[in-house]
Formats: sequence, structure tokens, C-alpha cells
Amino acid sequence: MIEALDSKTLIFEDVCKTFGETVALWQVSFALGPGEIVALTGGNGAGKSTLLRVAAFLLKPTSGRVLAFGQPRPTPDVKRRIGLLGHASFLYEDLSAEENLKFYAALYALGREADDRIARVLQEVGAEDFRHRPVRTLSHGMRKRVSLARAVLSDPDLLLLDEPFSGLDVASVERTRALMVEWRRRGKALLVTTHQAELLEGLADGELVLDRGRVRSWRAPASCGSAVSPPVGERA
Amino acid sequence: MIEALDSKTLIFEDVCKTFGETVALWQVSFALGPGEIVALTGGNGAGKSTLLRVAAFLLKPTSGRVLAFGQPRPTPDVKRRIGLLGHASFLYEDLSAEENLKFYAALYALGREADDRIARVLQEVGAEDFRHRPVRTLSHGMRKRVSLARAVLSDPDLLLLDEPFSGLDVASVERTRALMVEWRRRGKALLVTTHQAELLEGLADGELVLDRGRVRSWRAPASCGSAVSPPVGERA
Amino acid sequence: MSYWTTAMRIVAKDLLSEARTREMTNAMLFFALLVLVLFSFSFQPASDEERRLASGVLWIAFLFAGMGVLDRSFWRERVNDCLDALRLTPASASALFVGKCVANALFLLLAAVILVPLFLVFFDLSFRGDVRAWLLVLVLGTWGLVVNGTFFAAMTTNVRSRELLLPLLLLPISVPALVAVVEATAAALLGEGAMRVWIQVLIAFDVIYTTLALLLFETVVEGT
Amino acid sequence: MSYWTTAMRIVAKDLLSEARTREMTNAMLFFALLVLVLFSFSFQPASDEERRLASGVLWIAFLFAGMGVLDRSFWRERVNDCLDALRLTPASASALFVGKCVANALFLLLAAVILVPLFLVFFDLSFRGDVRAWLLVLVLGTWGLVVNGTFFAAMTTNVRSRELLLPLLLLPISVPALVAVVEATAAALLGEGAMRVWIQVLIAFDVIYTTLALLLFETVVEGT
Amino acid sequence: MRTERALPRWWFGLVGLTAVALVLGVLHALWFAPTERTMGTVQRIFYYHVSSAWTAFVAFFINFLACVAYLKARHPKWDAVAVSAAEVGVVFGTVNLITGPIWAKPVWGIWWTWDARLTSTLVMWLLYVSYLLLRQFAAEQPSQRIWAAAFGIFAFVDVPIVYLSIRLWRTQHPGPVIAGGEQSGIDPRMFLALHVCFLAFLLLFVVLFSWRYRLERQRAELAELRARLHRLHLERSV
Ligand code: HEM
Ligand SMILES: Nc1ncnc2c1ncn2[C@@H]1O[C@H](COP(=O)(O)OP(=O)(O)OP(=O)(O)O)[C@@H](O)[C@H]1O
Ligand SMILES: Nc1ncnc2c1ncn2[C@@H]1O[C@H](COP(=O)(O)OP(=O)(O)OP(=O)(O)O)[C@@H](O)[C@H]1O
Ligand SMILES: [Mg+2]
Ligand SMILES: [Mg+2]
Repeated sequence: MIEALDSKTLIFEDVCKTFGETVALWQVSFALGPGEIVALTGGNGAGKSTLLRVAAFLLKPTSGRVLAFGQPRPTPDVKRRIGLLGHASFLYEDLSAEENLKFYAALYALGREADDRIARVLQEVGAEDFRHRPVRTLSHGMRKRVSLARAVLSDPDLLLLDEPFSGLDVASVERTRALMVEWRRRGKALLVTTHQAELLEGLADGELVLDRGRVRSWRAPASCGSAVSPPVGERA
Repeated sequence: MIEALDSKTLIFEDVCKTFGETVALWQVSFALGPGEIVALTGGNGAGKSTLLRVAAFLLKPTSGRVLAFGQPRPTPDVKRRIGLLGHASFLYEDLSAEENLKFYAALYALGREADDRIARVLQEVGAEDFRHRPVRTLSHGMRKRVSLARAVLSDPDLLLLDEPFSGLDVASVERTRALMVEWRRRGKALLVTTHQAELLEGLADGELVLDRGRVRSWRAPASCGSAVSPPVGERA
Repeated sequence: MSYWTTAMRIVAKDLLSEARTREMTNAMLFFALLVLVLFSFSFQPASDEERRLASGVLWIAFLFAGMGVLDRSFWRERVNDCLDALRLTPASASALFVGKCVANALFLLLAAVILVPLFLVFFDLSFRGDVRAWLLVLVLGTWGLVVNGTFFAAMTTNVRSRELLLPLLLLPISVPALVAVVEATAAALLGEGAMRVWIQVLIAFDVIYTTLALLLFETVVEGT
Repeated sequence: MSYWTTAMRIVAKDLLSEARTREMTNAMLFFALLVLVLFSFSFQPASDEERRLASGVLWIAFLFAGMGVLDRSFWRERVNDCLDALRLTPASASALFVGKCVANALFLLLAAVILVPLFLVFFDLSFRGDVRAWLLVLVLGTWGLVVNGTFFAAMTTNVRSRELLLPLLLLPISVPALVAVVEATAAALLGEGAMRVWIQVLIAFDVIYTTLALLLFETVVEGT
Repeated sequence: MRTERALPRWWFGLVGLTAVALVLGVLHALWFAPTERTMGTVQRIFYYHVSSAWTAFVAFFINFLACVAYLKARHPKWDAVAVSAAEVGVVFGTVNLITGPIWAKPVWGIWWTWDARLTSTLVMWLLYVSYLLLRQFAAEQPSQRIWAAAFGIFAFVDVPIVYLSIRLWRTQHPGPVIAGGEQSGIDPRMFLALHVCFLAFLLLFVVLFSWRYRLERQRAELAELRARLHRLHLERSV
């Protein structure tokens, strides 16, 4: 069991996060390994976005432990290997899509490969046509595509995607799903929230269902089903 | 034909809207009558949100004519009868959901019925549990519900809903669809954009498909299919 | 719902937001302190000439606070596009305008309540002239600044280069009011010179620009 | 990517955004004009005492511009939660800090470039003292203000009542630097009094606080 | 983490000792010390004026050390030391700031002037008030203590400036009389009275500080218990 955990990309152990009286996460435990896609579902306010932000080390859990790539703290190397797509776009409104990506590429220290990567992710998400327009003039779905491009810019090994399909048109949804298959093939770990479960059907290897901060059910990816102790919700 | 048009809630006649170089709408014509739900679809950047904003008199078309309730200008009475749910939430972050609605209720001059209406819309969208929490602490879907409550607060006769389902959980989506059926029964006109066409299947009476600002296809609601001249896209 | 009720709802909402965050009140307290500390080193008004100057200093501090108020006042409406939502409601634009003006004027008068006593105590000044007349000057002056400021701020909210436009429009328009308040304050501090004429100037200024703003506001906002 | 390159990317990004919107530049131009207009009514510095005061007026205008710069500087990062995105990147927090400081300092120096000549011309002032020494004072003073301001602005970005907190922390910390710049400017304008000691104070101030800020920034930001 | 319920016995002994020292201080200041030649009786405020300033310096120095220790060790006890020292320090600072103007009015004819000593003292006081306010405003932030510690270190820079201000600049405020060099110096009985007062104030500081420290630790304990209770409650409701 220890060995299995060692090979995991992301591990949550009894993680709780409260905001004052509000319980956003309560004793959440699960693990995610390379080459696995886990769907994170649950109603509005279930704690999905909070979980992703905790996983990205943007929020500190109130208690419990989070390990990404075996590390409990966000070292520069760990940060480079995590990509987060959040509800907010993380984009500067006055800069163009490309300028935004160039800026982030510099912070991710992509160096000389930056231009290639930028061209590539822009093409992957289908944002080439409007790469030079300021973000403030883009439509909702166009921004979403650029945000996704930003999240995967550094070619991270752990992808945390918060409702990646919402706002995208049908063609983009298909393209994004194809990208996910490709990423899984390349051994990346994906944690994806969505309210459109059907879009992840046949794609997700495991599923984590939250209910008001608690784990309602946890279906571990088939390859390593027994690696993690059963979640609290099932124990009770 | 004239009579038929007279009874329409919303009429677009050859509407164009450009932002500098960008063409957001090009010669769009269609009409929407009471008790009809029209689905407005199209890819990202097709011009759906722009169309809704033009219909709500937030944007002036570059050319062409828009009539809502027979009026070309937004008189107070017309404004009271239009409800818009946009991409932005239209909510004040520091106020609670209820305080936001109270404020808007005053501006819509709801007077004594305000409290009843607020209680009712909060219950309809399922936002009762968090009515007293400041908007800034709400999750994405929770905000969306409050936004929807705000849009329908004045019980408008023309509802312009921009991706009402995105971000909502499954239960809320169902509730919202049920609401739409109810609204249609009560004779309201609905123009609804979405990228999840399946959610409007069996619900929408007509469909307007945009493609880079142009009308790709226009299926008028069955009851009055021939009321409007064929759209430009088909003429060309 | 009557015109006034609408206006008052706007005021109530702004006050409530402010009570939650206390952004402006605090920013003003800070401005007051900053001005005091900075001037205290180089300025101990002894002569009458310097007392005249104190009136300029007071109003400059006041105006800076005021610019902050106007800026934040419309920021609040721009977040989440709330301004669009306001334009969607049937509430008359000029009632919205009056509401915003009153809220801004209240914030500015609050700034005055903080600033003026601190000024008097720290710089060892006192009113040798008519204090009540000066309070009138304060209220009239504040209103004059706020009416124009709110008008142009609303007009330029969606203009790209509004940060430039707002002051460019506002400043020259406000000069008569500024001259009047500074001179009237100097007169009040020194106890000499005519305050009456400046009060008349201010009343004329307020009446003219309030009327113009009310008449034109609807047109200007709907124009978009 | 080296530390400096990261810092410079931040600077480049802020300058580019500014070039697009010209928000700050214009706000500053406005401040400068406002101060000039207001003071020109009541203030024609004839005596040396009044020249001392001019130095206070200049710096107060400058500081208001500075607060605006700091405010907007972090607004820019808060829109769309960009600050979170920065925290996601492996770039060292202190490099981000240095980048922000440099950008803010550049904006403030730009403000000075606009303000100072206008001041000199409108109030018929001239440097009787050493101009080059005064330029050094300007740069040192700007840096001192910006280092602390950026540090505390970053620290308090997510605090609810940050608008209150920032000035509360920043103001008392900056007083030594403020005194020094005001006194040094007075000395430069009057051509008497010691500038040297104030320059030393500023250097000490800058060195101490830059060191402290660099040492503590990572801790303070990552602590969240 | 378990704090004693009852106050320890040594603490009550300390309170008694402090009381005695304070009485001795009053006797020295008002009685044993000679009346100053030019200023007269008002000058006797000197003993409290200076003792309170020195005690405040000590308090702020302790705060500084505790802030550094907290950032190094991250143990909440250092944070408790820091906040207690700052709070009591502000109290003594306030005494100094009140006695100063009381003395100034009859001697200088004004309550206040903006010389280097007075300004820097006021700024020092403001800094530590800001420190306390920061803790209050950031109370719900997870990094509240880290921020407070950082600010404590930033703030301490001003303390030596206050001390050195009368040595570096020409001030309205009198120059150093203790440890000030050749021309300074005071009557030995004044010197004694000053040090008795200072000692009494130091003891008072220790009393207040230890009391406040205990309170802070108990508060932390209470918060911990509350959190645990909240947890139990939640576990039930699962
Ligand atoms: C008005 C506000 C005043 C403030 C804020 C103030 C502040 C201080 C402080 C902080 C100290 C202790 C620092 C040190 O020992 O170097 C001090 C010491 C002292 N103060 Fe004041 N003071 C004020 C007024 C006065 C006045 C009016 C007098 C007498 C005319 C006075 C006479 C002294 C003396 C003689 C010392 C001892 C200096 C030494 O030997 O170091 N102070 N004051
Ligand atoms: N900063 C915050 N302050 C207070 N409460 C918060 C904060 N962030 C989130 N919450 C609360 O935590 C709970 C979980 O929120 P979260 O955003 O994680 O939900 P979610 O599962 O992403 O929902 P959605 O599907 O609507 O996006 C909600 O009750 C929310 O109100
Ligand atoms: N304020 C604006 N300035 C410039 N261009 C704009 C502006 N608003 C919209 N556009 C452009 O108009 C076109 C239509 O945008 P719109 O937001 O209407 O698309 P949409 O159909 O709603 O797309 P989505 O599905 O992504 O929401 C896009 O190319 C967009 O970039
Ligand atoms: Mg979410
Ligand atoms: Mg859209």
C-alpha cells in the first residue's frame, strides 16, 4: 500500500477546510495517480472548487495533509508541474491572449521553448484566430479557451480543471475531451469538475462525489482501486 | 403578416452590430412572440451575448431596428417587462443575496409586493439557504442562481437568458427547465442561449443559429412560422 | 415607487456597502492624517497670509478625498457589470443620478467632519468669521463638486480612457466653485473679506449645474 | 529564468498594460493640475517660509499620486484573480516583489517628471540648492515609499478591510522618509540647510527596509 | 497546551513588590528629590516621563525579539509574548506621551511641537497601535501571526530613532541628561529618584505582561477547544 501511495501524483489525507462557520471540505481523502482522470462532482457549493484550490496550494487546509508529487509544500518544481483552470480567468484584461501567455511563460521559466509552447497551446484550444485581441473584447467562451491554454502552458503533470467545458461551444468541448485523452496517454493526472457528467463518461477512470464538503462516494481508478483507505463517508 | 408582427414581443429587423473591425451581428432578423421559447445557439463568439444585450437595449445596434413590445426605445414600462441574465452576475459583492434583491426590487418599483416576490424567486431558484451570505463568499453555481433570481425578479414578460444552465448542478438545471415551462405557460417570451442544445430539446419552440454574427438558420416557433421574412443567411 | 424613494435606495445601498467594508471612511481618515503629518513639518501658520494658505491646504486635502470617493463610487457599480443592471431597471436615470450624488456628498461631508477639526487643532487655527456661514459654504461647495463629478463619472464610465477624460472635463468646470470655497474659507478663518458674495456664487453654481445635470443625464446615459 | 528576468517581465507587463489604458499617467496628470489650480489662488510663494511650504505641497501631491499608483497596481492583479495565478507559478515571490516595486517606482518617477516642472513654473520657484543632489533625494525617497508600500499592499491584498489597513501600516513606517524628503526639498529650494544628512537618512531607510522586505516577503506571502 | 487555572503564587508576590516600589517611587519623585531650579515643581513629572519611555523601549525590544523568534520557530507562544509586550508597551508609551505635553505647556508655553523627538515618539506609538490593529483586522487570516511578526520587525526600526533623535538633531526637547556626555548630568538624588521610578515601572511591566501573556495563551486554548467542539459537532452530523 505504501508503495502504491508513493507513486501517486496527488494525495489528500483527511483534509478539512472551513471558512468561519461554513464547512467547505470535511475529512476528504483520496489519491490520484499518473495517467488517471478523476471526475469530481457534486452539487453547487459542494466544495469542488475549494478542493482544487487546496490541491493547487492556493489555500491551506484547516487540517489534514495534501501531498503533490510527494511534497507537502509548493516548491518551485511542484508548482511548475501543477496546472489549474479556475472559475476566474487569471487573465489580464488589457493584454492580448498572446501577451498574457508570453507573460506567464516567462514566469514558468519556459525560456526558449516559450514561443513554441504558446503557438501550440493556442492551436490546441482553438484560440489562434483571436490571439492578438485584448482579452477584454473576447466573448465568454473565447476567454475560457485562453484560460485553458494558460493552465496547460507549462505542460504540467497534474491538471486541475474546474468546469473546463462550461461556456465552450460543442466543437471546443470535443476538442478539449480529445486533449484530455491525449494527456492521459502521456501519463498526466487529471482532476476535473463538471456538472455535465455525460461529458466525462467513458473518459474518467475514477469519480469523487462531494456533498456539502463530505465525500459521498469515491470510486478509485480501476488500476489501483485498493491503494487508498475507504473514505470517511463510507466508513460511517 | 403585419398583424402577426404586432403581436410579437421582440422583433429584430436587419440588425447589425460591429465593434470596430469585429462584426458581432450582421443583418439579423427574427421575431419572438409570447409563450414561445427560442433557443439561440452558435459557436463561441457567434454573437449570442451581443444579440441579447442589443435586445435588452444595453447596446445600440449599428444599424437595423429592434422592437420590444412594439417599442423601439426602452421606456420604463418596457424595461420593467424585460429580464436579462448575462455572463456577469450583476450582483454587489459586499451585499447578501437578499440585500441585492431588495435593492433591485426597489429600482423595479415592486413596492409592497417586493418581499413576497423576493421570497418567491429565491425559493424558485433554490437560493434560500444562503440568502443572508455576502455574495463574495458564494460558490460559482450559487451566484448563478442568485443572478437568475435577479433577472426574473420583476416577473418580466420577455426573458433573455445567456447560458442559464452553465455552472448549475443537475438538480438546479432541472428546476430551471421546469421554471421555463411554467413561464411559457404563463405567456412569457424566452430567448435562451446555451451550448448544451440537449437541455432545450423538447422545450424550445424555435431556434436561431448564429455563425460569426450571421444567421445560419432560423426555425420560427411553429405557431407563426411564416411571420418573418427568411433570414439573410438563407437568402444568400 | 416615487423618484425620491429610488434615489434613497441608491443612497442606502451605498451606505450599506460602505458599512460592510468601510473602504472610503478609512481611506479618508488616512488622507487626513497624511496631510496633517506632511504639512506639520513645514507649516505653522502664524501670519494672516499663511492662514489664507491654510484654506487652500484644507480644500486640497478635501478634494483629494473627493476624487477618491468619486472613483470608488463608480467602481462599485462596475464590478460584475452592475451598472448595466441599473440601466436595465425602469428606475429613472435621473433618480439614480440624484441617489449617487447624495451618497457621494454624504461621504464627502463625512470627510469634512474628520478633516476640519483635525486641521483646526493641529495647525492652531480658529474661525474668526461666521462659522455657520462657513458650514453653508461647505455644503454648497461639496454639492457643486459632487454634481459635476458624478455627472462626468457616470458619463465616462464605459469610455476607455475615462481616467483621463473625467478630470479633463471636471476640472475646468469646477474652477468657479473652487475659487469660491477657497476664498470663503479664507474669509471665515481670517474674519475679514466678504463671504456673502462667494456664497452667492456657490448658490448660482449649484443651481445651474444641478439643473443642467438633471436635464441632460437621461440623454447622456441612454446614448450608449 | 533568472531572478532578474522574472522581475523585469513583471515590469514589462505593467508598463504594457499602462501603455494600453494610460490610467495612471492620466490620473497623475490630473492630480498635478488640480494641485496647481487650487494653490494658485491662494499661494504665490514670496517669502522663504512659503517656499518651505511649497516643498510640502509638492510632496503631498506626489504622495497622493503614489497612493493611487499602489492602489491600482494591486487592483490590476486582483481582477480575474491574477494574483492567484502568480502564486501558482514557480517564479520566486521576491522576484515578483522586486518587479512590482520597480514598476511602481517607475510610475511614481513619471509622476515626478510631470509634477515638478509644472510646480517650478507655476509657482515661480527655482532650485537655489543642488539640483543633482535633489534628484538623488527624489529617487531614494520614491524607492523608500514604494518598497514599504508594495510590501504591505501585497501582504494585505486579501484582507477584507485592506483599504484601511494599508495606510495604517504604511503611513507611520514612512514618516522618517517623508520628513527627510520634505526637508531635503526645502533645502534644495532655499539653497540653505543641510541636504547631506537627509540623504543619509534616506539611504539608511532604503537599505534597512529593502533588506527587511526581501528577507520577509516570501514568508509573508507564502504563509497564506 | 494546558494553562494553569489559578494565578501562580509568585505572581502575587510580584504584585506586592511592585506596589512597594511604586510607593517608593512616589516618595522619591515628590519628596526626596530636590526641586529643579528654573522649572520648579512641574519638573517632578520628569521621573514618570522618562521611566515610562524607557519601559516602553524595553517592551518594544521584547516585542522585536519575540517577532524574530516567532518567524524562526513558528511557536504560538512567541506570538503571545509579542502581542503582550506590544500592548503593555503602548500603555507605557501613552503615559510618556501624556506626561510630555503636561510638562511642555508650562515650560514651553505650547502643548506640542513637531521636533524630531516628539514626532518620532508619536510615530513609534502609532506604529505599535498599528501593530495591534493589524492583528485585529487580520484576525481571521491564516497568516495573521506571520504578518504581525513581520510588521513588528519593520516597526522596531523606529525605536532606536526615538532614542537617538535628541542626540542626532537639534530639538526643542531637552538633550540627554543621563549618559549624555560631558555637559549633561543631574543631581545624584534626582538620579536615584529616576532609577527607583524606572525600577517600579519595570516591575509593573512584568506584572502586566505576565498577566496579559497568560490571557493570550488561554484565549488560544479556548479557540482550540472551540474548534474541537465544532469538529465533534460536525462529525455527529455526518
Ligand atoms: C511633549 C511631548 C514629549 C514627548 C513625546 C517626550 C518624549 C520623551 C521620550 C520618548 C524620552 C525618553 C527617551 C530617552 O531617554 O532618550 C524623553 C526623555 C526626556 N524628556 Fe521628554 N518628551 C516630551 C516633552 C518633554 C518636555 C516638555 C521636557 C522638559 C522640558 C522633557 C524632558 C525630558 C528629559 C530631560 C528626558 C530625559 C532625557 C535623557 O536623559 O535621555 N520632555 N522624552
Ligand atoms: N472565500 C470564501 N469565504 C467563505 N465561504 C466560501 C469561500 N469560498 C467558498 N466558500 C463556501 O464554501 C463552500 C464550497 O464552495 P465551492 O466554491 O468549493 O463550491 P463548488 O463545489 O465549487 O460549487 P459550484 O458548483 O457552485 O462551483 C460554499 O458553501 C461556499 O459558499
Ligand atoms: N465590447 C466589445 N468590444 C469588442 N469586441 C467585442 C465586444 N463584445 C463582443 N465583441 C466581439 O463580438 C463577437 C461576439 O461576441 P459575443 O460575446 O456576442 O459572442 P457569444 O456568441 O456570446 O460567444 P460565447 O459563446 O463565447 O459566449 C466576438 O468576436 C467578440 O469578441
Ligand atoms: Mg466551483
Ligand atoms: Mg456569450
